[in-house]
Amino acid sequence: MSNPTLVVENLQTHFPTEKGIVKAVDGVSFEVGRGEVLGLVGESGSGKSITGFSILGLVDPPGKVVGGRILFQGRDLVGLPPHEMRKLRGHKIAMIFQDPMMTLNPVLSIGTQMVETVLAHENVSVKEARARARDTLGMVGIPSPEERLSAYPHQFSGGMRQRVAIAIALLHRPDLIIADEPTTALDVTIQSQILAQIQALSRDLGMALVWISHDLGVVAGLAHRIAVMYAGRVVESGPTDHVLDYPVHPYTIGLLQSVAANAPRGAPLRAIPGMAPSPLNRPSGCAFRTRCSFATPICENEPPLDDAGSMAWRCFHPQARRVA
Amino acid sequence: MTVFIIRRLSQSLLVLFLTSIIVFAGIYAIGNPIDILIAGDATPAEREQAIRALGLDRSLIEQYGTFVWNALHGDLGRSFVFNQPSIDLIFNRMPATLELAFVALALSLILGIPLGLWAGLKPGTALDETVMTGSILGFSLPNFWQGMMLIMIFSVWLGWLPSTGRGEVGSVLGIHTSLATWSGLTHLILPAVNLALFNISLVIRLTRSGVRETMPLDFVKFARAKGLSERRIVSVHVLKNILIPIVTVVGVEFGSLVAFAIVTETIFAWPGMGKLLIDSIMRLDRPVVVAYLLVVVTLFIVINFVVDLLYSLLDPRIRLGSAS
Amino acid sequence: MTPLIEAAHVSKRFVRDLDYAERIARFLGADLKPQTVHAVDTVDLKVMPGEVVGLVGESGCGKSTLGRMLAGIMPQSEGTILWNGQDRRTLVGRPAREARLAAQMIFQDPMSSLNPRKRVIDIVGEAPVAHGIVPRREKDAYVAGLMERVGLDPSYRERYPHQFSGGQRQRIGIARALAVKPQFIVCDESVAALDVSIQAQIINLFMDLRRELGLTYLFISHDIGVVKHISDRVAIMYLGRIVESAPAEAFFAQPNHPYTVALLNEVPTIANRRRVFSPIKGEIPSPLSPPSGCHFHPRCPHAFERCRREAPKLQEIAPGHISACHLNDTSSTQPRPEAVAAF
Amino acid sequence: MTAIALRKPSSDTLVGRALNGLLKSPKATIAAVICLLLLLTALIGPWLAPQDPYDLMQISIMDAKLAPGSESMSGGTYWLGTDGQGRDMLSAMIYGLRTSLAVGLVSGIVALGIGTTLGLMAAYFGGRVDTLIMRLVDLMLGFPTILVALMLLATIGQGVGKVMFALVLVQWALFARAVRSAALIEKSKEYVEAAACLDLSKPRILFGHLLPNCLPPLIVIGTLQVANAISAEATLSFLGIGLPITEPSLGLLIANGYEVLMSGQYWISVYPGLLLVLLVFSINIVGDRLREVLNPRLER
Repeated sequence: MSNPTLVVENLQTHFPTEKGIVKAVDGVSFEVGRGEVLGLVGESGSGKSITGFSILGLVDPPGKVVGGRILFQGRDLVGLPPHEMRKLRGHKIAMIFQDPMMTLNPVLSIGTQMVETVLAHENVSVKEARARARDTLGMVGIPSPEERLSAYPHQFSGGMRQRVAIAIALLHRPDLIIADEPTTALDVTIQSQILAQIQALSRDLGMALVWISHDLGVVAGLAHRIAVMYAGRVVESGPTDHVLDYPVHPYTIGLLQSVAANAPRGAPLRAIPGMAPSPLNRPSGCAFRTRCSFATPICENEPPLDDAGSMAWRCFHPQARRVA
Repeated sequence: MTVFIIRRLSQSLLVLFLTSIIVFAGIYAIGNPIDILIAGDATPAEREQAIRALGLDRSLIEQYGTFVWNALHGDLGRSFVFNQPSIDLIFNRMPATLELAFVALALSLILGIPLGLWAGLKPGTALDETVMTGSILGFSLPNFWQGMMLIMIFSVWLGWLPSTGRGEVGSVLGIHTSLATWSGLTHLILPAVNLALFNISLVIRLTRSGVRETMPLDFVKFARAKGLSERRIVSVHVLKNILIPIVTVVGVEFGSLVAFAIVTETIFAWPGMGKLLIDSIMRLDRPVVVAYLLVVVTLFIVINFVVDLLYSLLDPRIRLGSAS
Repeated sequence: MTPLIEAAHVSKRFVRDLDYAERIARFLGADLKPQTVHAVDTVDLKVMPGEVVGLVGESGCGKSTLGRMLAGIMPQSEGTILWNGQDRRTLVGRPAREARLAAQMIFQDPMSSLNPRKRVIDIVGEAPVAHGIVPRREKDAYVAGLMERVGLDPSYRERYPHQFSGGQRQRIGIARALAVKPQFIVCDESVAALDVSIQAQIINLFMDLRRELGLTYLFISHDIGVVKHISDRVAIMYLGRIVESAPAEAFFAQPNHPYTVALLNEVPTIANRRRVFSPIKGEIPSPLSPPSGCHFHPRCPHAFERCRREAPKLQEIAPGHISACHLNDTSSTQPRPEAVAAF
Repeated sequence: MTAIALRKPSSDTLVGRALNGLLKSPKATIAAVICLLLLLTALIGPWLAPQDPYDLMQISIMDAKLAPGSESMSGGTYWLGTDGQGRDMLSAMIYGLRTSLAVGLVSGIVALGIGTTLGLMAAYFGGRVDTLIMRLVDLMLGFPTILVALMLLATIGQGVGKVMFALVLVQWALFARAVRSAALIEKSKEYVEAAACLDLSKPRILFGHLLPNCLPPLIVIGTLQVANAISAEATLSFLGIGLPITEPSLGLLIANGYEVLMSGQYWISVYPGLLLVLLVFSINIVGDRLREVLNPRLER
């Protein structure tokens, strides 16, 4: 990619706790370009959400970005002063959260919550801001947007609230959107509506989209490229078809084999044995080696980043096999 | 909303009804009402006459009816000591008590909310620790002893402020208040501070725990992701949410202030209805006690009702009815 | 063959009457009515011995309520639940208790389904001892045996639930259900809260237990991939009603009901890359005021006049394949929904 | 798994969790030690006090209103001075502490017992029983406790038993409300459904499963209410409608010094007051810490 919107290089976000340092994100690298959708995939505790919050500088204390670079349109966001960061948030970089029931303030009207977002970044009249809010609500498929501006969140269904959150994210036509599992809490038919909306919007508006999810199916349908995270690292990344059809990293292979829909009906699933290591006490070297059937003593060393064409991985024993 | 008002209104009436029964039972059913309603030095003939006059020879239900009927007409008996209608006595003393309670309430909000916000936004710091320990001390100090110490320090030792009584009362916008004169003000300071201290602590704790519960919520993070300033997030998003519980508790606590004014008024010889109550209890002037009880209960019910209305106005989920 | 358990015309209504204040408000002219939710609306469902029935639906469709009634946690408002052909309510004494214990449930939330104040040994061992299935002095060995069977280290039996991971907690829940020797197990979204790699382990455990103990399952899930993998037969619910039921092969090969078709089309799968999502329109209606006639008609691309008026009945369209759609009565003039490629 | 191994075994039980939490905070540890010391002092008070302040043989009116450190007629030292009757303040305070603590603890524990039973009943039976109990609770909590106790005592008169009765009456509702709301939350959890599915008996579910999970808020409120009760009793006694003059608590001692406070004999009020504050403050600090550790969501 010649001029990617976002480049994340060896990002490290750590949480000092009483019991030791939790390395929630420990060496994450990826990039996204204009109009591109990157699927950031991982299981719970893999650090995918913390990665998203790190980009916006919204990691909860005591968590802190301790290493790496986050280049947004060529500018490093790590160490940017808070007021500079605030100017970017909601303006050039927007975020959509997981639980639509929790993301809107219950005691403020939708209009207030949208208008304040416009006014936070642009010096326009309240009237103009309201008009923009109304138009954006209409854009995400909310019927009679003018009336809905004076409604409160509890008057909306979960799917509608997520549309409102998306509309708020789109108010300033950002160049980058970070979406943190925005359809996980929704039903299948509603999820499908939101996905269709997002797909059309990202195509029409040409923004870069980082879609964080644990659901390989959602990412398969949406993303151009996929980055797979395990224990705070991206272990494999590449074009969607490559990662899903010819995965290289044993973890990706195991993950794909665990998906019930992928396996022959009724046959035992080829589950990954054991469970993800505690972030306080990860194995040295490759964190996956304790669950990996290909592991050898060399895996106790730090696996280097290898690549072939558009694929990249961190593994001493890259496989080449068709899964799906 | 209508349902809400009807429910609260009927509950209030129920409480009033129950209280009237309890008061009635207290004076008419337990013990000999003649001792309560007729001065001790009456002759047997006078007693006979009084029994008939008061209808004490009739059935309990009839007597209750008479009691309620008289009460509704403002007739709650005559004070033995002052030989005037007890309700007049109460109403004469009421402004002084209400003034004290209002000033104390204002003090607790003006000091309590900022201190609570301050502590809640910096949890775990020395400042938070100090404010919180101070607030525990605040509601550990027995009100009466604390009043004595205030007198000892500021009146006896330092001689800065008068120790007892109410100063001159001036008039502002037709309201008679001590706040209008210098002498009134100096007399008001110590009792008001004494009465407020407990509630300041309460408001601090409520605000702090509200802030601590609200800050980690998704909508606050989302507000940050929109690029709002921290100032707007705290003063609009967080404050409006925690104002709802604060208003409720403070409303109820106003009743508490009126009740605790009994102690403060006794110590500072403040001529309010609380001091009147204690004097009347000591002098066995029971009609005044009865009148006090009914007036105060009515006052509480009115306050609680107003608070409920305020609460429902603040919270759109109640104002507009819940969606789910 | 007698079904192991059968729901016959079973309904569950949740009624919320107006309280006194609301009645006064209505008297004053407010528009208030008692609210009735038909969580489950006249459902018939048979589960044969040894069968795994998958029950699929979106939130609020009543699938959990139906599962709870079959597990005996919740009484039905109407209809009968037959255990081995006998009305469960007519059973008394020992057979009644045996029937109650024979139907167990595995819950969704691996945290809240275990009592946080009890150790594993008591969580698993309390019921079998209380019911005299094992003597108290054999409790320890009995629990150890169950823990091994579900893949837990028996030396952890003195631990509390919070000391285990989500997957392990779900295994404890399974051991607790197995402890009273059930024949029928309701799994209510039992793997929904788990990560994919852990999900696979638990699904394998369910299938192993079925083979070894001859268990019968009602597998409730919103995850069609999981249901497809594990079920012999699939039933699909929409707003309190079963709209289609068929043997798994037929269900996924020739879905009949437009809702089933829409659902299967829209489930994101790994096989479907960079697809264009073409969702069905509309929200899931509130079960408080379901649409008239066929509940699905406002969202159905093929709806016609009759769908608004009349609720379609379930009818057999192929052996063992039933569906409730008026399209099945009309000739080929109506467009047929298209079957999907993904499943 | 490793995170699990790090836990101390004692933190599994409620008491262990509470103790661990207390010991982690130096402030709370000191407060807890003070509470224990004061309790011990109260228990062995009669052996500890220099004189029995209510044995008329041991006191002399000649010793009245002596300043702290004065020598008595009989040669001893009044470290904290004497009151208007010539009683040794230190001894009077030790006896007062006994009364205050006894009233606070007994009324708190009785209220806890009654409140818990009624609260559990309300949550468990629901319907009419619930409505009736909760209406009563609302009625009780709708009025400031001090007012209710004041009115009650003004009607029935003074006495240790009567004060305890009044304090129980104003406190039980708090416990009932807390237990009920905790039990309702617990009741909706799946482990209760699981217990029902396993056909366990209702008493077993109620007392074996529900009640243990409702304990944390009870422990916290219980602690704070003991402090509250001690404070309330002192206030009532100060107002002259609490304990009779023959069984003086700390509140009554303070009241005795009220008239002479202006004339400079501060010690008669100040020392018992300080002791009272120390007692109530320490209990509140412990209670506050327990709330943080056991973390039930409570107001204040």
